Amino acid sequence: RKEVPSQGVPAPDASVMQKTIGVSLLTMQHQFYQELRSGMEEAAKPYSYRLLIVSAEFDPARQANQVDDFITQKVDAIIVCPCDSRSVGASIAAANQAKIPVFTADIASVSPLGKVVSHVASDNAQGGREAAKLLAKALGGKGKVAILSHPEVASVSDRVTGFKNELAAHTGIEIVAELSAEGKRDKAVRVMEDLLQSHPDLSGVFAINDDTALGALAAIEAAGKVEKIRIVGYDATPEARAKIATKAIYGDVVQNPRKIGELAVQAAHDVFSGKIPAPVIPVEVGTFTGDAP
Amino acid sequence: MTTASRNTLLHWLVFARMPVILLVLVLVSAVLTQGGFLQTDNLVNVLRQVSFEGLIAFGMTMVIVTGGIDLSVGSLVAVTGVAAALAMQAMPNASPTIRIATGFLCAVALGAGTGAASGAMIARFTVPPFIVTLAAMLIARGAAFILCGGKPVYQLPEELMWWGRGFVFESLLGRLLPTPVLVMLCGYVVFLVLFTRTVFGRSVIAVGSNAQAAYLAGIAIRRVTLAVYLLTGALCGLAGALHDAKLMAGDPKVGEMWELNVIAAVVVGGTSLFGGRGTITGTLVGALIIGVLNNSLNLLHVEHFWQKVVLGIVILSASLLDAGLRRLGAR
Amino acid sequence: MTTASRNTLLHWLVFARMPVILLVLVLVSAVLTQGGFLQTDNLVNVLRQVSFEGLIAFGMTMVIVTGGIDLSVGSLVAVTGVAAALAMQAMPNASPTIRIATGFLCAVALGAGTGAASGAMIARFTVPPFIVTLAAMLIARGAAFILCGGKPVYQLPEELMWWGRGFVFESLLGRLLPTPVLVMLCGYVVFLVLFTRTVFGRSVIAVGSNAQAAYLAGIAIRRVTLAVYLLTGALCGLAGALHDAKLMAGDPKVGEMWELNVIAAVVVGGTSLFGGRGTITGTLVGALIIGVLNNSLNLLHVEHFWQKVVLGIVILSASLLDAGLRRLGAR
Amino acid sequence: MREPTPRVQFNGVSKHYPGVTALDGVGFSVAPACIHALVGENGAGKSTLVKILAGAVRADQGVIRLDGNAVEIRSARAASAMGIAVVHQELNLAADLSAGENVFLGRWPRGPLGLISSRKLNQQSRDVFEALGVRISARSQVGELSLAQRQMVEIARALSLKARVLVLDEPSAVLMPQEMQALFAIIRRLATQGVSVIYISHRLDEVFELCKAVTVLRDGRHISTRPTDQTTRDTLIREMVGRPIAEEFPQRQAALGEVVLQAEGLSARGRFHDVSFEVQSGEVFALTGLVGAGRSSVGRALFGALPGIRGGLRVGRTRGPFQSPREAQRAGIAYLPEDRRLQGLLLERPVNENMSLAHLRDISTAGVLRKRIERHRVQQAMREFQIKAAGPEVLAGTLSGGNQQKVMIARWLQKPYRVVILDEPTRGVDVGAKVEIYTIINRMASAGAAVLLITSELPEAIGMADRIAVMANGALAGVLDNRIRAVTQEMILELAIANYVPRAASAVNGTQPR
Ligand SMILES: Nc1ncnc2c1ncn2[C@@H]1O[C@H](COP(=O)(O)OP(=O)(O)OP(=O)(O)O)[C@@H](O)[C@H]1O
Ligand SMILES: Nc1ncnc2c1ncn2[C@@H]1O[C@H](COP(=O)(O)OP(=O)(O)OP(=O)(O)O)[C@@H](O)[C@H]1O
Ligand SMILES: [Mg+2]
Ligand SMILES: [Mg+2]
Repeated sequence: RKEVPSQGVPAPDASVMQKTIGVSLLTMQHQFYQELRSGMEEAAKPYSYRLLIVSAEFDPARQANQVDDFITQKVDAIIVCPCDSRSVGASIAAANQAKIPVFTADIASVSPLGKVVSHVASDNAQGGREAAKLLAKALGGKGKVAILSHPEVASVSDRVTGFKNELAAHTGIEIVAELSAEGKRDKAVRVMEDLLQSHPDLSGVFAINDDTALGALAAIEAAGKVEKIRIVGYDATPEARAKIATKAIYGDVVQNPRKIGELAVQAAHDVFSGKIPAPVIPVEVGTFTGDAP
Repeated sequence: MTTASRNTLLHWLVFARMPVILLVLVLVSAVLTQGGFLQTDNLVNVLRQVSFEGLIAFGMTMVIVTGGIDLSVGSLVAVTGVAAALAMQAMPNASPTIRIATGFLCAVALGAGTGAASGAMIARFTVPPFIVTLAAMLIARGAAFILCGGKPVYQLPEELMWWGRGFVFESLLGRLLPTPVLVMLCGYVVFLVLFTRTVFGRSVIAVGSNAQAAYLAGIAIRRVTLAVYLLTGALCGLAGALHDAKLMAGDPKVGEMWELNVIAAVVVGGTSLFGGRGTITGTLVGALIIGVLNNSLNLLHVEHFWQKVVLGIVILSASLLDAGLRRLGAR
Repeated sequence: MTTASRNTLLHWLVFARMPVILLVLVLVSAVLTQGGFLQTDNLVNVLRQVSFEGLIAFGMTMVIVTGGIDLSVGSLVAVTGVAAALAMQAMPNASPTIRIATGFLCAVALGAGTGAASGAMIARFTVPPFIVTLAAMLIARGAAFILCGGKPVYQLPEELMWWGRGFVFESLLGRLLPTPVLVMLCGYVVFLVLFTRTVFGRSVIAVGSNAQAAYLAGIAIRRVTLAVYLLTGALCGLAGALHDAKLMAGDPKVGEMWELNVIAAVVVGGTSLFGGRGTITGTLVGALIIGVLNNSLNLLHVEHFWQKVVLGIVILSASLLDAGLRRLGAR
Repeated sequence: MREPTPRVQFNGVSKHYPGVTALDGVGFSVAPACIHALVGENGAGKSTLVKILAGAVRADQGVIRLDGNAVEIRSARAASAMGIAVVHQELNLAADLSAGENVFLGRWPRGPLGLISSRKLNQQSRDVFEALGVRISARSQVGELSLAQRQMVEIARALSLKARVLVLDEPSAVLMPQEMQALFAIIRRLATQGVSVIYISHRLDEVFELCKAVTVLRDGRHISTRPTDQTTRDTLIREMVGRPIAEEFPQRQAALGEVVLQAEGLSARGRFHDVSFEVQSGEVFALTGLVGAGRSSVGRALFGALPGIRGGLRVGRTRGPFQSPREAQRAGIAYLPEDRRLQGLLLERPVNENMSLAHLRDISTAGVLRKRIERHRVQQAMREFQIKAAGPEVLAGTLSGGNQQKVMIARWLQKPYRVVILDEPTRGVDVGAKVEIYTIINRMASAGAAVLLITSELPEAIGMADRIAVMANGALAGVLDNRIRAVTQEMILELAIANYVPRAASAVNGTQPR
């Protein structure tokens, strides 16, 4: 059991045998991952790869089981959106041992265990910095802001870190609160309601995803403070875009989940056809403010 | 102090121990937040936050008094909310009033229907309530996502917003009485009367206290059991529609962990999980205690991970205090 | 068929109804997956997946038989796992065996300690178990995150991996008996003996069937109550350390919703939430039923949202079947 | 026309349980306006018959006719619709509701708007209680009533139903003569109003005093039905048991030793106060008194099962009061509680577990049970007490009432104790088994135990005890020396009642609204 896992890339196989790819998502409840999934499905179609898509719903234990399932089923490749960048390592190592190539999407593995063929993601830290820039612009460089976070999720931690780092450069802006809304809309309403009480002079909110942003907006609208508080969200779902169009939300950081999904499958395809994909495949993040580009 | 007056005070303390605990919490919160907690705005806010789970907790009280449990409430809020939103979306040309009414009706009917189905399974086939409602929880949550394809349903009639965020008699009272709070208070009164003053309420207690005795006395225990789940389901539907109004969207993700919060409110309010014993007022107080706690933790910006710890410790202390006072009374 | 032999068959069916239901599930899965389910690899896999929650479920059975409940198990797995990982990390220069032993010891001691604290509160101050363990669940989860600063602890001794992913007697048996499965089976035997053959087990049942009667028969009901929570906590610690070995990291996020799964396994296994009735073997079967279900849903690539629905429906059908067979037997 | 149509007619009624035939083709009839006794050994099938009539259990075979019409009684609801009211042997009360609410369980009187009217409820239940001559506040929680008080609530419920057929399954097992007389008066009045009453009791005196006809069941079969004036006590016993019974209260050699149980000024708030007595080794000391007088509370207090006890207590050399039953048991006290279902049995567990419960340590080594020893002991006890059950694995809840009581007694008699407290030990036990129990009590006393016999059955106290203490209002009203069997029922009642009237309201209705 101590044998060093090989690179995990099997010999090129040009036969028309149908390939199966196992996918373990972080969650399927969020639209980001629903989009990411559609991207994968679209990319798999031309090659008629079979995708086995399951979701760990934030539980690293369940994700480990799902990867075990894939290994038992002898899939040809595994794509993981890790629940955690550290504890996913052992599962990757197990797949390595079974000589199944592993790819990560959205969240990277930083564990010393296991080798990943490539990692496809938009840079969450950069996304956080973009969010900070947006908010700073919206506030004209000064004001009090709150972060609605979800610290249990690794990608969110990265976003928040990026956000804070960038905001440190804007000395006029002060972060007065950081509370968790667990990425959920109903929870976000409540937390925002409470924040409005403790900080009547709040002028900006960074919400780590659009569910959080829309929940915060519901509370802000109810308090009649839409004019006074700028919200920056993340992901730009259609619903958020509609709110950005009415200026209720100032802007969003845009990832391209579809693209991430497509590229992940593409990387697997590369391996199947004997190519070696780049170890890191970045996907640009952008911003969306509804203004004409 | 004379013994008699001390005894009276003690009795009063024991009798009113839950409100007293609530009061202590309120005072501590007020001091820690330097009065911020006590501002009218914030008190209104707490009430509004409590109103959804509080409403459901009244039904849950009855379920628990019969000796049952309902784990499906959170999922029911989600699926009824989605259904209501879809219904409202499905008729974009009807008058807003009709759309809203249809939405509420759909939600309540779906909630009541699901509750009745669970209740029937529990009452008729004696499957444990835990299992039936766990299954209902899974099915309803799945259905919520399937119904809307995983995407929240938005673009609802503007007039709906009043139900979730508006205030009753705003011109008269100002922003004092949020609509959901009024709904919850109405629910409180209705369930208080239902539970304490009607044959149905008394039958609920009898069933939970001694089902055999109730049966032998000719009480239709199956019908009573079915009814409590039906009522709870209907309340979930109402809460689901109201929650749509609050978010202005039907979101299949809402309501996660609500079952635990609701049950906690009921149990903190003094209802026994073994059935037979419980009060609607206790549940209201229990819901308020949990609401006040959550609110002041946020007001104080307690760190997320610490919030859990503090919440746990406070719940525990409140229960220990409760147990202590009860014991004092039993002396 | 003669009446007698039909009756024997019926009795056997009723007596062994849980295994029968499991068997039906297995057969259906085998057919639907065209035998894929029945491959040795997959069966081993199912067992391994079941082993963690199964282990805890044995303790939970005792808790539930006393009429209690333990909501804190999932969080306890997390916090003990983190603690074990930190302990192992804290002594990088010690021999791996010592590091691993210390890790396991820490986890089990922490789990047992927390369990004992909850148990003491329940037994001594008669606070409802639901409340105490809900608080423990919150506190333990918060503590897990605080202990490790929110980031999983990794870089554990390599030798640890065998405990989570290795196989026992691999040279002899091949990859047939995963280490955690062996641990679970040992747990099964120990708890089976404890529950059915010892004074302690009898006392647990007595406390759950009629606490007052047990008390009046001179049984130390407080000590018994405390002990069942302590044992369950210790099992959580064991599971937490094993889980570290599986992930090669102590992750504060693991174990969410485990309490529901564990309780479901116990209840599906025929233990009554009202206490007094339950079996360890039933729990094992219950855990397997839920494990088989989850596995075959994945093998069949049932869509995520539909999985919940199907899971709910199958749990419900199994319970209805169970209730039906029980009724047949009661005739 | 010789006889009117029977009010109730059983015809070939049978009921089988796995391993037991509870009823085997039972047939007899009960005339209108007749008080009809139903007697038989423990497990003879009396309660099963009652449950069938009450709609709680379905018969396997047979027909029941009411006023000549064959009826099918599908549920308890249906039974009450047909005018059948039943007091079951085991209490069926909702402990979380008040006494009044239990009297009108499911039939709560309503006021305007269809809401329950507590005023009417309390008024009407007070009337029923008054007619029964019991002092129970309509508002007190049933969970806080003493056993006999609960029994009265149950009876009150049946009486308030205004039924055509009233069935009473051992209503008198915990009642004192005074309460019994009040009950009898009501029953007689109802009979003159045309109600048929089926009355089950193991006290044959009552049968002759109250009933016009008597039916004997044995092993689920009908043995005989006769007018009471055409049979005798001995005939009945022979028909019930299959053999005559020698002597109701067996003799014992009194060899009193040192004082082993000494209570000095024991008090428990709201239950009893300033109770002092001594019991010597080898002595049977009876404790009696009216309903709610506090007898059972004294027993519980001695056994460490009642918190907040003040005063002095000594058992042998050990000083009390004890903090828990465990401690009391260690000091050498055995205790048989009065309410077997609430305080004694694990109804959903087999007989053997129930029997071993108090002595798990004695049948185990290092905490592991020696099942062989257990089985041996249990089988022996089942034989000795003639417990009628298919085997030691049978659930205790399925035994007949009297057999459950025997299981309870067997639990505590597996080894010698210094002090034995027996609260209503013969409650629901048939005449044959009673003698067995008395013999055992005597044997324990002869072996040096101090026996505290708490009982409502005055003949039992007089026939068994060396001294009889009478409680009233939570205090000892007096102790009568009975060593020459000179105490009469009147002497006891005088003590019990003399102190009863003046302070009644406060102590007896311990749970008056504040
Ligand atoms: N639910 C049941 N399951 C199995 N056996 C039962 C059940 N109910 C009663 N029996 C059996 O039926 C027989 C008759 O019981 P029943 O209660 O009618 O006796 P009884 O005449 O009322 O006796 P007692 O004087 O002791 O109350 C007993 O052997 C009893 O064990
Ligand atoms: N759990 C309780 N809580 C409050 N009061 C109680 C409780 N149990 C008994 N009492 C009250 O204490 C008094 C004495 O009860 P106890 O059971 O000792 O009487 P008893 O003499 O044995 O009467 P009985 O013949 O009715 O059994 C009664 O008035 C009763 O109402
Ligand atoms: Mg009987
Ligand atoms: Mg008594």
